[in-house]
Amino acid sequence: MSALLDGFTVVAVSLGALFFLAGTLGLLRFPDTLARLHALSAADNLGLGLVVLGLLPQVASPLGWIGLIAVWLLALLASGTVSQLLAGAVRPLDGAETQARDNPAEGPFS
Amino acid sequence: MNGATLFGLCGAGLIGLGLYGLICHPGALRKVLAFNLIGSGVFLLFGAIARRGGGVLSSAGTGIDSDPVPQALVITGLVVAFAATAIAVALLLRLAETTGRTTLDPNGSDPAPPAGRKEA
Amino acid sequence: MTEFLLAAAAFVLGTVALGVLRILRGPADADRLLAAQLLGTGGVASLLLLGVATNAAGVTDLALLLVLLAAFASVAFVTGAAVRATKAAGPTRPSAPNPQRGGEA
Amino acid sequence: MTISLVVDIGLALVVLSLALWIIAATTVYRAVIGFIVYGLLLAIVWVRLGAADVALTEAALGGGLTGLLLLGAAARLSHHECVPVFGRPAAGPVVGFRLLVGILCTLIAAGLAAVVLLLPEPAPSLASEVASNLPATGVGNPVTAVLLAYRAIDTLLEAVVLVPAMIGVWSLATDQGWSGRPGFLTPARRTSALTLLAQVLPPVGIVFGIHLFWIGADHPGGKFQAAVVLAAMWALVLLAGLREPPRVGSPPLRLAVVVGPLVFIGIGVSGIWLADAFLAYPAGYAKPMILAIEAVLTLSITVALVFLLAGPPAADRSADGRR
Repeated sequence: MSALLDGFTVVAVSLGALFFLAGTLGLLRFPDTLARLHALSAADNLGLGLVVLGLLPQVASPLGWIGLIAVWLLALLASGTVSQLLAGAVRPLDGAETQARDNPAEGPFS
Repeated sequence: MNGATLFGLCGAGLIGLGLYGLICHPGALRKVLAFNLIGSGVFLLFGAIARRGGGVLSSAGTGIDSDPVPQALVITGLVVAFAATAIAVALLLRLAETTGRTTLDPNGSDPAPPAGRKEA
Repeated sequence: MTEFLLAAAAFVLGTVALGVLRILRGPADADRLLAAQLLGTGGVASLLLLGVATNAAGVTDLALLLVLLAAFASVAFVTGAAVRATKAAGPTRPSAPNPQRGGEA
Repeated sequence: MTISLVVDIGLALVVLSLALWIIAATTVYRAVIGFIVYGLLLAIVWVRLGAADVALTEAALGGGLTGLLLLGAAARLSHHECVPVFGRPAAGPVVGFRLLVGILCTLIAAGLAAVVLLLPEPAPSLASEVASNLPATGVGNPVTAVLLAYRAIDTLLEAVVLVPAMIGVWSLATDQGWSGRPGFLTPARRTSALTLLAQVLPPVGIVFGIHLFWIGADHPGGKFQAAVVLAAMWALVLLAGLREPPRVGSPPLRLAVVVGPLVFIGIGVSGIWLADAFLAYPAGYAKPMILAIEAVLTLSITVALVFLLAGPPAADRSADGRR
């Protein structure tokens, strides 16, 4: 059983590491910012996800599992937001600069 | 060569680099950055010393990896460094707002004076 | 197992460290920020690997802290881009009609 | 063991090259982006040095709050920008002077490196004293014990230093600006992604901050790390434009800033009678008193950090657009 779990760890962590490699290659080789953004998202979501998945069998306590999974979920949230924000910040450079005014309307909380 | 020595050397290098930037950079915000580099270099020296001090003990089985006294000093130092950085940034922005300069050299020309300043 | 996890950590760290080249090369500041973001995620991954491999204390909390703050650089970047855009938009420095400005010594 | 040494060497090299980039980058904006990554890697270095408490603080401050502060400042200064340091002699000191400085800095670095290499061999350490007195404090994390029991006076000064720093930042306000709100954390244009992040992340962050505070007694963590997380969440809400920056005149917030140091000093002074010295805890009450101090300090540090990040009060730039 333990050998099986170890094998699972090896496979998942290796796959995750491959995604980091792919992400870095994409970041270095892709031609423009938006394409690089795509490469980054893949590394962020899949690379870290697979590493976390692979580490789960190596951690004994349920609290450790919760922590690891929370790391991945938060990384997903951050990665998604960052992609949106950066894509939005990159696009105005192509033309539509006009909406880059700060227009803080009242928030839904207030 | 172990990790503590290695990072101690790294800290020494950081102090040298930061000192160079602090002295040679005309831009005040760059000086703030360089100052932070020096700070982290000093902290790393503390870290290396703490690690060595803990290394003696971890064999004795106290469960402490690293001497906690330097660690506590570093944490305090990080807070103070942040407070100093915040003040420096606020001062600098006020300087730029009032005089249009971002350097500390009183007769040095700002490389790109904002338009319309000269006539004012 | 420990050896494998350490090797994986070294591999991931080495890979994303290559991304530093993108920080150096740019060309746009957004590209540099992308590289920073990748280094952040890769750093978290290798941190988790190192932590599980060496049983270091507090590593999961540190990883949580890092991913919690991961988006902040980009948020600050976008905010800064908006500030820069508004500053660049006006003819002079349009930031404020500040009467004290006139009193430049 | 060799492979972990490889990791360490790689880390040290990346940290040093990033430091070089921070000094050599052509614009301050690029240097700041380098600094954010640098802070993150330094946190991993601290883990490798066995100092998880420092790692948490460094990650929260170095990459987090300092990065936020500096990126904002760089954006505000970008229209008068700036100045390469290597190569172009037009800006800054002349080449010969730089060469001299470079040589001197190399000498200083080499001297420090020699000190590191020649450190005395049974390394001096207070770790055994800390460990043997740990049961008396009731807390399990030796770093917390040092911060709040053995060297509490340092921590008191650390908590107090944020208050004058905050006052120093406020005192940079213009006369017109004094009645306004702090202006550094201005929102970007509102995007749904940023709004979502600022609504989803703070609840998680607050829970995590409380977690860090609570486990700080026995594990890596503590009041300061918790306060940084809470302050970062507040700053995120401000940056997303969901809330206005707090007014510097607000009495509850001013009270919140000073209550931590006041309680700390109060407990410290009471130690003169209850125990036998300033900042001494009566036997058996060390842990509850440390927890009480940490709780109020967390509140005070959080508010003070947000005020430090938010900058001096300024006249409302877009008063018409804002209200």
